Parts: sequence; structure tokens; C-alpha cells
Amino acid sequence: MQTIFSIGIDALAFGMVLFIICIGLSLTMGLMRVVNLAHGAFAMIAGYIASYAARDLGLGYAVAIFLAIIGTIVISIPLERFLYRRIYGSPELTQVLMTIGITFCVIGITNYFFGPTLKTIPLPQALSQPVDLGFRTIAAHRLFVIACGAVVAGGLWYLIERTSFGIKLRATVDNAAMSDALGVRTQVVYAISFAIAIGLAALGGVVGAEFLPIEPYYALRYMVMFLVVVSVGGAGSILGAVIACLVLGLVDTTGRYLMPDFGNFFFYAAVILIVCLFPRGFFGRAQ
Amino acid sequence: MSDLFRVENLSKSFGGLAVSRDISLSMAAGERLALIGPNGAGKTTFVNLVTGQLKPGAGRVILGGEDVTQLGAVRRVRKGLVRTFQVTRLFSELTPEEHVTLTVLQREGKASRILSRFRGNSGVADEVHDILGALGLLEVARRKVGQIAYGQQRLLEIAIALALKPKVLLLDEPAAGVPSVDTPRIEQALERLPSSLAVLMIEHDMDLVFRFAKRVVVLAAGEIIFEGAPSEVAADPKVREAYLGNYAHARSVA
Amino acid sequence: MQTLVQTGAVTKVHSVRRPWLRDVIGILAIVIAGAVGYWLFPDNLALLTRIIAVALLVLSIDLIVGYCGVATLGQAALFGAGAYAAGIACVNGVTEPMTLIAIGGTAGAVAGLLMGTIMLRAHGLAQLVLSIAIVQLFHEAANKASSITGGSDGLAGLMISPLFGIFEFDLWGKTAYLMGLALLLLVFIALKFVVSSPFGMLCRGIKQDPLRIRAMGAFVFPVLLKMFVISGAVAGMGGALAAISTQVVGLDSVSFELSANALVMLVLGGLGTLYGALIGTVIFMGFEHVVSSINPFHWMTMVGALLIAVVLAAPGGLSSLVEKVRGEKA
Amino acid sequence: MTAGKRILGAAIGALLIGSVSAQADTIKVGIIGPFSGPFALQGKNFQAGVEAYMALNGKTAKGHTIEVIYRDLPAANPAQSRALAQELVVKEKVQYLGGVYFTPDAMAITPLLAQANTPLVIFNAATSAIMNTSPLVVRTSFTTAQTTTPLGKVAIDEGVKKAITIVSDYGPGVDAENAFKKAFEAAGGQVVEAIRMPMNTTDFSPIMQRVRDSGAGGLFAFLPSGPPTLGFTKAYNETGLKKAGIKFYAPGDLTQESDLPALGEAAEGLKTSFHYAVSHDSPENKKFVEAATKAIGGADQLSFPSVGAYDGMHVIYKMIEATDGKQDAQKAVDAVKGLSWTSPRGPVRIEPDTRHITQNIYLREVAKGSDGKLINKEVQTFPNQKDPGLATQ
Repeated sequence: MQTIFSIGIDALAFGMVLFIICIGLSLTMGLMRVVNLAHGAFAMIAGYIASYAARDLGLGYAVAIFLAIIGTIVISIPLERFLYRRIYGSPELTQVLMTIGITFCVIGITNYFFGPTLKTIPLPQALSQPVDLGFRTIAAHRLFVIACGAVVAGGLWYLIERTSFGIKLRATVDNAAMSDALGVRTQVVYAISFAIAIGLAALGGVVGAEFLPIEPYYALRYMVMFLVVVSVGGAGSILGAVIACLVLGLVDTTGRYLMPDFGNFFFYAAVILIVCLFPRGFFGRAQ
Repeated sequence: MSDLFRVENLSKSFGGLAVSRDISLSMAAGERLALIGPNGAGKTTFVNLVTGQLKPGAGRVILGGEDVTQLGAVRRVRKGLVRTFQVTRLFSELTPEEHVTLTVLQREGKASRILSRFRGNSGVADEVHDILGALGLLEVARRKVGQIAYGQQRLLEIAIALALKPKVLLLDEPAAGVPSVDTPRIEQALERLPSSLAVLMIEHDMDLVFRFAKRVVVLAAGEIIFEGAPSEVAADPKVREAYLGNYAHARSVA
Repeated sequence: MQTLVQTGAVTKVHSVRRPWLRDVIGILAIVIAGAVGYWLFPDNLALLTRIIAVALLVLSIDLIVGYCGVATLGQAALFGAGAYAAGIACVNGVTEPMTLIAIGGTAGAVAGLLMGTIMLRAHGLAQLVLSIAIVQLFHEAANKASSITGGSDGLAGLMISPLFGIFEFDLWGKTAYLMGLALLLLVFIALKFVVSSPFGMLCRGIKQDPLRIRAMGAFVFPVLLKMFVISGAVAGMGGALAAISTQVVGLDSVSFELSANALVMLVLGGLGTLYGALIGTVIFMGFEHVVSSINPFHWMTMVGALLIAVVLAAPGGLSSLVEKVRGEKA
Repeated sequence: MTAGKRILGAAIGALLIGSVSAQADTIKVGIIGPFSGPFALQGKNFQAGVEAYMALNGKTAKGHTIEVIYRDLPAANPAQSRALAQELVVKEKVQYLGGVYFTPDAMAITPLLAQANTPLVIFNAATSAIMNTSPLVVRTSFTTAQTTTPLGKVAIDEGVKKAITIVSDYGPGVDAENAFKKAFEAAGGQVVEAIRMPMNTTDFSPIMQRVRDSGAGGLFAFLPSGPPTLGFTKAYNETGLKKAGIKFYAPGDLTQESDLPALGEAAEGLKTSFHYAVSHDSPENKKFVEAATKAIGGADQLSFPSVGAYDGMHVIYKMIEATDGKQDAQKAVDAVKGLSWTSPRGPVRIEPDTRHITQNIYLREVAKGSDGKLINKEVQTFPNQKDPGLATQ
């Protein structure tokens, strides 16, 4: 029983990290129909900013997170304006080409300016201590990540389902031309959604750095995992993404505990099974 | 049973919404039937059920005495149950000639051959020429479909269907969206359809329906509310009621 | 507008009337490019051979993505199946190069059958993820079965007999290059026949509208599966060529990275023409080689910039640029 | 944009240098390594080692000017490796090949050496078997078995009777597992469980849970240096294994110096065995570290591949001196068989029969250095270790 709880809490923490990073990608792919393979690159940029702020400038963790999110969004604005806008509505493979290109550039430039070493984001004292849960000790940071995931999921749900921006967003997704005619400024809606997605990537990159360490190759190293999570959840669905992250986190963690030698087999076999059972993902929008 | 084609008690609902209720219908070889009804009456759903794109909740589809309800869409086509699409579904990068050639090759079971040339068979080429000629599409035979007029695309839909040598042909609004100058060509094509063929046509253009069909079936809210001669349609109270919600249609019926 | 369509139509009719002429010119162009490569870069034949092997992989992706509309990020599973089959056969005493190519092709075809059977169950994004999962499983399997495959250390010690008993696979790589070039030509010509056969036309139809194809009375699944097998054979031969010319098979030949790179090359060159696959491979790998030789440390930025530039200048791929220029001339 | 310009500038610069120095009396050395991509740090260390050697010992050997040509091989890719080696030999006319980070890449080059009449000096690739594939290979790095074996005895000495091994599931990982098991059991210990985890594992908590459940008193781990080591050492601490007194042993890949700042205090106290620590206290090493730091552009990036490259260049210089600039691979290799010298890592020797390097293996403990930065502090020396992998064959 203790072991089950123990695995469960690990799975939850890992799943939540995946969720925070991937939900942004899920939104861009599901709502904006852009296959943004550079999503991980933005998470990485945020990690570098946070690392610089917290380690080299000695700023607090919260300030570092804030700066990272703002900084990454600022960096993404010209990219959105000059590159991404060209590929809204393009065939997926053209988008893949463009966003892989952006990823390569980000990796190359990061490597050039910051070098290939690992960068860390020092945690505040409160988060770096182990917490005794009774059945085991766990790093406080993991609990923090779980909390972040819950807040992000709730916040996004509220934003999309309960605010006027959410209404405009859903209308634009359903029929951009019609929304335009109804006076929704779709360009603005797209730009804001893009910024939100990037901001989430940034948040995930920073709080997930303990799991996925920040280094230049980050942008490509975890791309497959992000893509798999988004597809299994169903692009554009918050609930789907949550479930996918939890299920895949659980499968991954359990597999690595029970059969570490065949962890990957376990994981990808589960992915194949899930995809065959739910061809649109858990909660995918009909195409 | 001398009926070539028959549906019995066909029903289908999406969630709680019944889109087809207990539809029964039969057609003899060579018959010309028109299926009309207001928007949302379930006409296209009916075609989808008959051709196998949708699985019915209940009921049977019988073709030439054989129950084809359990067969998939492809097998039904091969048995001679062929449709056209309300919104043309054509390959914009291919030419009309290529469309029809592919169809003829498929009918002859040669379409998935790798070791032969697409245009290598002169027998096929002659047949394609004939079909395109019959529908007046020869002059655009080698243009990409994306570049030909919409009316010609509609004719091509019919050409593809004919190339399959169907027994029963379901035409889903063959004249929809066609500029009025081009409708005579569609009408002409319809008149020239092989006389042995049973044709069911969905159409809004009542002039066309009157000239084409010997029998009319009216569908409303997934149910057959009238079946009879075209001349009787307008006078039927149920039909009038069904159409009254829609002024434009009511006028065209009257 | 009317005249525009008219002139367009006239040129189209011309090109349609003599499609074989275009292909003959295209194939001649490949021969010439191959010969030019041989004379111009006699010291880089190993690189050119590697480009040919990857070109076969990219061609095989074009068959699936460009002609059938099935997206895949796992094609290296088929390439790797061919490479490992040839490598394992070679280590076990089958050293004749042509036989090894045939073995690679067969293994690729079998792997293609398997992959197609699984992948064709899904569509769109889900299909893409299936392809990723499959290549990862292949990779894992090759890593685990290290007693047969050499695992991450690679399958080394391939001793290839001379081609026709005369031409050695040596340091200078002339034999490997010329054999690869001949293989590429044969495959290309064969594929030109495949895509212009009724089967090829059927695939193009399926890519645009599978529902329409069903309404024409043709089954979609077996047609696509057949293409997967053909594609697997082509990729497998590419893998075997890589194994023969390198004499080592590494796990990279069944990696997601190779699959993704190859797809990028295809999109770069342009989908659905076969020429695009070749152009994309040569440009991408050539460019990468040049910039990484000039600056081994920071060339990745330049490759990224190239990809972005191509999307901005020629969203349909480089081969669409060629078409555009031709169109303007006409 | 400035990055683009700088790169362009560097590119043009490289072209110019290349064309100027391509004269008759220069001897070219081709270095293949991962200079970009996920292992870029290791490639940079190759370059730093090479440049440090040339800065300290001059750019000439017996009057011959030496020119180094770098070729990038970002990840294990034998086909590309062979193509690069062929280009270097045939087109660039290099007389010596060096570098090579991954085993399969080395395997792809060795069949070419005899025809190319070119020796290959391996700066890193650490599988024993490479040495048997060609008589023209010399290696100045280490093998995993070589660095791991002393740990078996160390664990027993520290009172560990039962151990669990956890390795990344690939060649070197399996080598490490076998080497540790052999040494540990020879010394009287028992390996209770052997886990091989996939390379791409990012969350190690479940594995640590497994360690706890196994009842082992010691944990032997092997992971390739880089990002995963961070999560691994963190998980060891956070799951309370360290507190529970379960001892941690690993080869030095896990605590390479360039990762230490990232590992942070979590790494303090970890014991690893390796052939080189940047903190090694000797005059040779002081000079080396100073020069290599200058070459790499920051002390925090310096790591073990640099010393493999440094000594590799030493071997190549000796080869050039022995052949006086003539291309004669066999003579060059013969000349360095039995060569011994004092490397920054300590006394080393090229074994005549295996052509692999014999060297001291050090047990080190991660600790704070005099300046407060984390270092691998040498606590015990196992002198003159040969490669047990080759010795048994």
C-alpha cells in the first residue's frame, strides 16, 4: 500500500510537470491549429532567464518565475509577428518545417551565448527541503509542482469557459471568418492565445527544471514526449491533457518501478494501445 | 418481388434526435424517383444510410433481392448502389479524364495494379472517352478539376457514377449551386441516363423535379409524409404544412 | 481571368501529353547530377553515398506522406529494419552486396506491413504518434537485443565481398557510390512507374478524399497497406546500402531523430513529386555538411535559418520553386 | 542578428585560415567529435584539450607545423562518422585521426585505417572491443570497466555487503554493471538486483523506491554524463536514501566537473571513481587546467574529455616526431607502444599489446574546494590500472 501511494505521488508530480508544459502546446495545436514544435524551445528560454535571474542576479524564485514568463513572452512577440503569422492556416508539414527551423536556431544561439552546460534554478529554502508525508518523504518542490498544475488547469478552464475572452477564443476557433464578421479581432485573439501558450511553456520550463534540466538541447530532447502527451490527450482539450498527463505519468512511473528494464516498452505499448482505443485522444475535438 | 431496390423501416438517430424514422421505399428498374423535403428533413442522411456511409439503427436495405444492410459502403458500390455528392467531392489536382479512368479501372478490378500504365488500356480509354463525351466534358477532359466550372464538376460527379455501371443511382442535388445558364446541361445529362437504371434524385429545383421524376417522395423531419405523382404534391396538406415554415420553398412548391 | 485559365490549360495539356518526356529528362538529370558529384567531389564519395541512402529513405516517406497523405515520424523503423537485416545477414556469412540489398528490401517491406497495419488504424495526429511509438519500440528492441544487433555499440565487423567479385568496398568508396547511384536510379524509375500506375493514381485519390474513393467502390486500407510495403522495401534498401557502405549499423538508423530529419528534408524539397525528395535530401545534407565543416560548433543556427527561409520563400518546398520558375517562363 | 554575424565572421575566418595554412610542410590532424547537439559540451572539451596542448607545447613537432581540422558528429552515427573520416583522409589529406566520442563511430572508422595508412587516437570512446578491430588504434581515455573495477573493493571496505546496480541501458552501462558485479563479488559482496533503465529516463523516484525495497546497503550507478545525472542524484537525496545510509558508488561520469554546479549540494559526499579529476594536485595539471580553461572559455565547462584529448595530442605529437612527418601509420603506432609520461591526470603508459592507456584510478568525493566551489576531491589512488576488459580477452 505504501508503495502504491509512493508511486502515485511520484506519478502525480511528474504528470503535472508534463501538464504545465504541454497544455500550452495543446492549446496552440488544438485551438490555433499550429503544430508548434518550438514549444519546448520557449520553455527552455524561460529556464535560462530564470536561471540567470535567480543564480546570477540573486533574485528570489518567485521573481525569477515572473521574469521568465514575461521575458519569454516578450521574446516570442516578434517571432509571432514575423514568423508564426505566416504559417497560420498552412499545411501542418509546412508548420513543422518552420517551427523545427526556429528550434534549431534557438538551440544554436543558446549554445553560442550560454554554452552547453546545465543551468540550474536555485530553489528557495522552503521548496528544497524534504517533506515527510507519513508514508515517505518527498521534496517540497514536488508538492509545489502539483499545486501549480492544479492552479493552471483551474485557471485555464475558467478563462476559456467563463470569460468573454474565452467566448471570443472559442468562436474564433470554430469559425474565424464568421468571428471576424461579428467584430471579434481574430488577430488579437490569436496573439493573446499565443502569448498565453508561451507563458505556460515558460512556467512549465521553470518549475519543471528539476525534472527536465535546462540545457541547449532541451528544445529537441523532450519534443517527442510533449507531442505524445498532447496527442494522447487530444489537442485543445484541457481535461484531456490533464488525464493524458496523469495516465502517462502513471504508466511511466509504474513501468519504471515494476519493470525498469522495459520501461520504454511499457510506455510506448501503452501509447499505442491508448491511441488505438481513442483515435482522437481522450477528449479530442472532431476534425 | 420485382423491386430492384428496397429499403424497409430504416431508422437512425443521433443522440436523442431521430433523423430517419421508419422509412420504407422501393424502386423498380428504370424508375425515376425524386426525394424532396425542406432543409434538415434528413434527405442526405437517407442517402448516407442507403449507401452505407452511416450505419442504421434499425431497418434493412435490399438490392436485387439481396440484403446489403450489413455490407460496407465499398461493397454496396460494387453491387451497383452508387451515389453522387451534394457538395462535389472531386480531386482538385486530377483531371476529369483521370477521374473517370480511375473509376472504370476500379470497376474492372484493375485500379490497384502497379505493373500497368494508367493510360495503357485502349478499351478503358475508349469507354472513358464515351462517358466524357456523353456528358459534354471532352473539352475539359485534361484540365485539373480545380480549374473547371462548377457545373462541369457536377457533370463529372455524374460521369464518375455512370462509369461504375450502377443499377441504382442516388443523385444528391445534382444541380445545387449550378448557375442557371448551366442547368440545362445537367438536365440534358439526366435525360440521357441509361433507361434500365433506377434513379433516385434529391433536388430542390421543383421544375427539374417535375420534368424528371414520375414519382415523388416527400421527407420531413426524417419521415415520409407523401408519396405519389408530382402533380399531386403541391395539393397535399401535409406537404404544405411541412413547407410552410419556409416561405421560399412554399412558393416554389406552389 | 478567362485567358489566364486558358493559357494555363494549354501548357498543362502539353505536359500531360508527353509525361514520359518529363520523366526522361528528370532521370537524365539524376544521372548527370550523380556523374557531376562523382567528378566534382571524388574525395567525398562516402558523404555522397550517405546522401543516397538517406535519399532512399526520404523517397520512401514521400510515397506515404506525399502520395497517400499519411503522416509519419517513424519511417526510420523501416530503414533500420533493412539496415539491421542486411548487417545481421552479413555477419552471419551472407556477404554478396546485391543479396544484402535484397535482404534489406525484404526486411523493410515486412516491417512496412507491420507498421502499416498498426498505423492505418488511426488518423491525423494520433497516426503521427503511433509512428513515433513504433519507431521507439523498434529502437528499444534493437538496443535490448544487443547479442544480435550489437546494441548501442553498433553492429560492427561487416565484411562485404567485392561487387560482382571484382569491385571492392574500400576507403575511397567508388564502388559503394556507384552501386548506390545505380540503386537509386533503378528505384526512382520503378517508383515513377508505381506512382503513374492506376495504383499510384488511386493513392493520390485517397490522399485527397478517402470517402470519395470508397464511393468509387475501392477499399482504402489494402491500397495504403500495399504502399506501406513498397515504401518499406525502398527504405529497407536504403538501410542496407547504408550498412554496406559503412560496414557498421548503429542505433541511429532506427531513431526518431533520423525519421524527423528525413521528413524535414522531404518537406523542404516538396511533397508528392519524388523529385522533391531528392532535391530536399541533397540540399539539406549538402548544406549541413558545408556549414558544419566551416563551423563545427554553431552550424545548427544556419540550418534552422535555411528551413525558416524556405518556408517564407517557398512554402510548398523547393521543388515548387522550380515549378514556379518554369511556370513564369511558360 | 549579432549571433548570425559572428557565426558568419567565424566561418569566413575559418575559411581564410584554412586556405593560408594549407602549405606543403604542414601535417594535418583530423578531430571528429560532438561539437554541437546534445553532447556539445564533450566536444568542446576535446577542442579545449587539443588547444591546451598546442598552447603549451607549440604548434610544431620536430619542425613540422601541425594543423587541426575539426569535424562535427553530434550524436552516434556510424555512417556519418565514416563519411567524415573518409573526407578527412582522402580530401583533407590528414595523416592522423583523433577524437571520437561514441563507440559505434569508432567502429565505423577502424576498417578504413589500414588503407588510409592513418592511425586513430581515440580521445574518449570507451568500449574495450574497439582496440581489437584494428592494430592502428591507440586510446588515451579509459574504459568503463577500468574506471569501475576499483569500486567493488571500495564498497566492501566501507562495509557494504549487498549492493544494487542501476545503469543506463546501453553498451557502457552494461559494461559498468558487469565490471562492478565482478569486482564486488570477487571481494565477497553480493549484487542483489541489477536494474537497467532506459536512456531517456527523466524521473528517477520510482527507481529509488525500488532501491529502498531491495534492502541493499549500497547503490552502484552508471549514467552517461549530462542532464539525467542531475535528476538521478537529486532523487537519491530527496527520496531519503542518503539519510537512510544507503551508500552511493559510481564511475566519475556521474559527477563530471561541468555538471557539479548544477548538481549542487545534493552531490556533496558522493563517491565516484575515475581516471581524472580537474582538481588533481600536480604541477602538470595546474598548467593544463589553466591552458584548457582559457581555451574553453570558462572553468565551469571543463571536464574529463579534455584530458583524453590533451594526452591524445601528446601521442600524436610523439608519432609525428617518430615518423618525421612521413605518413607511416604502423611506424607511428609502434613508436608510441610502451610510451609513458606524466599526464595531467598522473603517470600513464600506452600498453604495447593493447594500445590502451594504463593509468591511476582515483576514488574521489564531491566536496567544497578552497574557493567554495564543488570539486571531485581525490581520497584514494589505485595505481597503474589496466583495462580489465581487454586483459581478460
